[in-house]
Amino acid sequence: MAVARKKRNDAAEATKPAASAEELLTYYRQMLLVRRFEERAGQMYGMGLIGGFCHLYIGQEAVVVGMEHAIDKDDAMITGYRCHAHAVTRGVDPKAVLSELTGRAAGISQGKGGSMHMFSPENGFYGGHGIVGAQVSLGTGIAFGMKYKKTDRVCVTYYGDGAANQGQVYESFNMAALWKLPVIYVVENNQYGMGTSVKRASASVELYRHGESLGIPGVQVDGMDVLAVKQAGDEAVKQARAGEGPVVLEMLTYRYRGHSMSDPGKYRTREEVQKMRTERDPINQLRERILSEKAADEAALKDIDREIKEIINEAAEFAQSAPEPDAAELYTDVVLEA
Amino acid sequence: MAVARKKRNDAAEATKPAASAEELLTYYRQMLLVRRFEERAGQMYGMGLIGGFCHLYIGQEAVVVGMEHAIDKDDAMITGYRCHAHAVTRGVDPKAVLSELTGRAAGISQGKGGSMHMFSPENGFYGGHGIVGAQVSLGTGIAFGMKYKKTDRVCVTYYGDGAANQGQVYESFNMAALWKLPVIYVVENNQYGMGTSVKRASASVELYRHGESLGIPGVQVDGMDVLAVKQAGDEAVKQARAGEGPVVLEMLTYRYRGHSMSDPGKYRTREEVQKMRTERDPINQLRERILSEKAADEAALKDIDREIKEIINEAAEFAQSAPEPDAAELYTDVVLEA
Amino acid sequence: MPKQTVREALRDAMAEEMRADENVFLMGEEVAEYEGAYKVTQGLLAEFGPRRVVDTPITEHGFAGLGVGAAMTGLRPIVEFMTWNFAMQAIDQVINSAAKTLYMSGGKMRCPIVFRGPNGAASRVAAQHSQDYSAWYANVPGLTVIAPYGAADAKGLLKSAIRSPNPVVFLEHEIIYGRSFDVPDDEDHTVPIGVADVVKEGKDVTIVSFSRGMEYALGAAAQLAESEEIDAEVVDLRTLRPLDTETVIASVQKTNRLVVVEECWPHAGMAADIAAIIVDEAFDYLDAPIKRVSAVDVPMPYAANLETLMLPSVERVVEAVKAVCYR
Amino acid sequence: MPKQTVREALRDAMAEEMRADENVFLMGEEVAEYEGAYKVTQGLLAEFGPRRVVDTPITEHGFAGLGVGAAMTGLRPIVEFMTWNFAMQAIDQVINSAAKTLYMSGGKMRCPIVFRGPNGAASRVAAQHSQDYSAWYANVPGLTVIAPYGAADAKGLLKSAIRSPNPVVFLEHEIIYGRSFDVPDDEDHTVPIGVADVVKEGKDVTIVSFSRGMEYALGAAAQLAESEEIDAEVVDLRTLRPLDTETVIASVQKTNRLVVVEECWPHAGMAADIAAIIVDEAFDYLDAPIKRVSAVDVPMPYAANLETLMLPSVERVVEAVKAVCYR
Ligand SMILES: Cc1ncc(C[n+]2csc(CCOP(=O)(O)OP(=O)(O)O)c2C)c(N)n1
Ligand SMILES: Cc1ncc(C[n+]2csc(CCOP(=O)(O)OP(=O)(O)O)c2C)c(N)n1
Ligand SMILES: [Mg+2]
Ligand SMILES: [Mg+2]
Repeated sequence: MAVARKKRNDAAEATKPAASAEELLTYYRQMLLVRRFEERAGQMYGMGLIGGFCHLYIGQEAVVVGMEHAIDKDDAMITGYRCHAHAVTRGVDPKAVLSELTGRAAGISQGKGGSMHMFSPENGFYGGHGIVGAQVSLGTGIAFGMKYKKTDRVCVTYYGDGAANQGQVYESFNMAALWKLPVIYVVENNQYGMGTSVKRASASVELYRHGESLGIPGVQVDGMDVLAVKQAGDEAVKQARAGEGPVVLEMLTYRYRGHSMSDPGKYRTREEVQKMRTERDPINQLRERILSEKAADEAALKDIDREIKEIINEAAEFAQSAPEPDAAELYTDVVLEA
Repeated sequence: MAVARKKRNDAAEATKPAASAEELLTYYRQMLLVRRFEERAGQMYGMGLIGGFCHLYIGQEAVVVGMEHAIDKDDAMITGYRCHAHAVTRGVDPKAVLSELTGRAAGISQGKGGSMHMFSPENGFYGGHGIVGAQVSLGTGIAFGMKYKKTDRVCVTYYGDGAANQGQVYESFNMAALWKLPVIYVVENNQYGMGTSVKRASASVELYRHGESLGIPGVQVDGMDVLAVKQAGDEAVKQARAGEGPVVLEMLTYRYRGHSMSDPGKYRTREEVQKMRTERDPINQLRERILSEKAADEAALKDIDREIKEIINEAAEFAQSAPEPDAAELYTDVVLEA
Repeated sequence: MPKQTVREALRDAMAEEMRADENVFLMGEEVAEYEGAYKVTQGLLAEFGPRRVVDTPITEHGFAGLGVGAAMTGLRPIVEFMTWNFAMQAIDQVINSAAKTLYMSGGKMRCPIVFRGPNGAASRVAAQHSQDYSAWYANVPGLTVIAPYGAADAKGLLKSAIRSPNPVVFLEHEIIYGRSFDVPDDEDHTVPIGVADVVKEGKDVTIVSFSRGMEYALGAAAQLAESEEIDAEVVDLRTLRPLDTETVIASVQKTNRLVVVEECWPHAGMAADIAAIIVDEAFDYLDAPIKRVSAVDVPMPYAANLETLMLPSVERVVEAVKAVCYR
Repeated sequence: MPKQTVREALRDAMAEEMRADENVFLMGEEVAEYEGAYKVTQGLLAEFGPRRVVDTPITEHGFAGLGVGAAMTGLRPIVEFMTWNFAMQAIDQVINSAAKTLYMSGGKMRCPIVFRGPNGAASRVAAQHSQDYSAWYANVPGLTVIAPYGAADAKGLLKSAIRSPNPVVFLEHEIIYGRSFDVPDDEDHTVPIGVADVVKEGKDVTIVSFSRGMEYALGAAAQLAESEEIDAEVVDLRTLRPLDTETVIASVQKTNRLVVVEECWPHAGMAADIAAIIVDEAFDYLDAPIKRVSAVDVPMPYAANLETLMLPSVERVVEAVKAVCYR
């Protein structure tokens, strides 16, 4: 694999990646599930049912769904605090995620972790981490573990454009390259780290090239196109699984909502957001493709919408009515008995 | 300046940098001063007069001397723990450095810092730091200060091949490039970080390219040739002074002695060391050039040798007989009175 | 006296010192265009421009070191950590470079820098975003550590910190940013570093605290006064290093009883330090055990009910006071 | 019983556990080919090969995080910090990722990892290389913190640490690596975590310490016994978190006097914690102030004479004991 290929999606555009009707509908369903989940989480935050920080993934759905289909169930995934989508897509019950957000005992972390901290080792999901950049070293270590155990598993390690400048990212790159660890670094470049645009934070905005000095191949991908993501993911996974070491995939994407719930959003214009929503929305794009390829008709898509609405309604109802953790839970899970 | 030029000294070899007889003798005197200083420090360590860690610079003299002549007295310099040479070359009295090593009140840090911690703000020398990599951020901050104050001063920031992988180095690179800070990063690649060869520690051993992803130009320099160092330094300083931002200079050099005094040195062969000493020694090389260019004759060089021997003898005598700090000094310099 | 929020008081302290001294500048994540993640730096970019109000990348380790280097050149940086939780990435530069260099250089290399930002628990932000670092920094010689409660102290102490020739760790609290207090209307209002404040005099027991702990301390004192049960003296440490042990000792010598309140974890916390000092230096005056009211010794949970249980409360302070008064 | 140095005991503990469990591996700077900067890992590369004994670049932050990630997959990493001073670069991963994750995940995500290396002052290595971090780590719930003195405890506790399902901070001491002690000749010799050891019984005063502090504590007790002045009981904490407060309380209930010895700085140190616990939980048994013998509250100086003055000493412990015994 060549070092740092620019805009591989430009080239890819000519030959649209193929996908079966079934695949397209699966992606559609999962992206819609994430979207509706996040919309509901936003509403519930507004109602005071969710507290603290709450970082929504709306706009970025193609990234996590595309990557999920590039890996297997027993591969690993790890990300930062913007993690609801990752948990749900990996297979965690939306009820367990939403009731984590409401801080209930039935939450995936028993209500102790909240929005930023959810884990599902049985689904190969390693969190859910609040410190910018920390998950990059952790993910590198997960890949180390997979190699140590002589499996051919890989670890997909997500981080943001803001996190891309963190020293530990480079330290991890170096070890991953030195030891040929099966880690796929996915930098979700949504153009902003909080209120700071990528060009104000990074001397080089070509984030797929940040591993170049260390010989790590990088690819820039249209992160609003689930099929482009899937295709780039497939290639990267192939390389990592073959023992050829890490890859950096830069996903060009966008977050529609504020950084978290209290963001006044003065660092970008309404027009900029509107333009992305109308012209580049990953779900709309896929919807159009499904219809134009006749993978399904409007009625079938409506059915999916309805199905998902029900899942979310049910989850929301559950998350609001589930009981808080027992007071005694304050003292549990601090350490394990030997 | 182009990004990452490889082995600029290969090209330079054709046109040997010019230098006056006076310049050549100045470099010779300073390199010899460093060499003899370090040899004596090593002896005194063996005699138990110096304690703790003691990292000698023998073999690397051309780097600090060449760079010193690329900058002005009111430019800044900062380095790690291998700092005796830097202090002496910046103009600190060898007595003050050597009596710091013996832990005496007359030491440059009043005996409180020791081998790794010496500072001379009046000579533009900012230390002397013990934590691998830390001085890289500090040096970037010194450059920030110089720019903030609207001067055209630069800061030469040294670090080792081992330090080159540290995250804070990249974090500093990024800010220096983003804000065009007048900092010259000099990575002294002496091939080993303690017992680890550079290729076992760095996924890319081309350390001058480590800033490439961030758009920082890098040059690889023969660090055993003081004139090559001076020439590369001149160019880098020119760029930094002109407000064009940071440069990375990789100095290919070698340390003859162990990492510090207790190093068994099993990670390299005697032959490897011997080969460098006989074929590449920076002082011998310069000596030969001086003689072949007739910049001075053997007798004149002997005079210099004798002069330096005296300086060192005097310093050693002083450093052994000077009194220890007063017990009350334990409590001073913790904080300054407001 | 005019009222001001702690947030405004901190902002004014920085603005006034920046007006007075060109060498003072501010850097940190989102301090400029965003005007602070918690809006503490509102208006500063507009007044002072991007040279003196600098947005950084999310690289705490690097920019803390950069700040220390800048301070070594004689500038007076104010480095904002979005919260102190993120300063763990930078703590090596705070301790090894900022706190120790004056000593290691035999007094030659100064480092006048202020590291500031919110410390401890905000609301519902869970374990990684809620740690209280007061004890760690107070442990380290070479640092000055300040943790004010009200707005007047926040302003006066931040001004003193910026003028200090030493590295200062300035611990704010997200929950009290928005609270209003009287603040002297005086450009030269400063509060001396290292001096505790007897906020309420009393004779039966001494309650010592700092930062948001004062909310529980004062709440408990008021409740106990109201019920006319116990007349508590309340001491706000304000500075954690150097500690004003004299004021605490004098108070305990008067009341013979001590409760220390903190939002820190109990083991090797600030309250432990105060208790240890008093049991050594005022042992003969003590009529009862010293009680500590600390955060519970667990990571901060997210769930609302557990979070409340994790932190100190007025009730827990009242209970501790009653215990040491044998009521 | 055969004699062994602490260095050998630690090495054997690792080797035995690596033999017993394929999931145990060691990583750190110079642990493999160089066999450890302080030669603690001698022979391990030869026996276990480069897959299980891994030399890292000088990137503490990165490889600590990598270790934690590996632990999350079920491996049992031993991460050596060349010294704990350099772990400040990595402390965010130790605290935020290793210590808090079990709690944040409601018990789902385990992190069985041992961070180990020399802590505190070696000889003449000055301020940046001499810090004692015992109090900082002991402050943090979720961690287990161990600081042994002799070789048998070093071995037995390191084996227990490696087998522990929790993240462990294991604080060694460079100065005692080369000292010899009796060590049981038994592959299954372990020492339980969280249990203090009454090393010497006595009736007049309790001296509590840990790690190299035990040298001063035992030296003072011997000196006082010899002069037949005072019969001191000496307690080695061994584990700093969880603290065996019961043993300390029981001892103080017997002797009614307490001196705590540490090489940590005094403010918010370990000794402060012990003092605070005792003045709360055993107040009625205390016949005298509790004295702390800590390092002096300054950064570590390089000069030989100042270094000696900075650290605790047998003399300072004797003096403190006499003070609390009113002699
Ligand atoms: C070390 C650290 N510094 C600062 C923060 C506060 N913070 C949380 S998210 C964030 C922005 C991160 O941006 P990016 O990496 O682009 O991810 P995105 O939010 O866009 O998904 C910041 C500064 C943090 N959590 N950790
Ligand atoms: C953060 C940190 N980690 C580890 C060390 C221990 N240490 C001191 S020097 C050194 C090797 C550095 O090698 P290099 O950067 O190549 O510099 P050189 O010694 O060759 O000049 C190490 C590992 C340290 N001082 N700081
Ligand atoms: Mg972003
Ligand atoms: Mg080197």
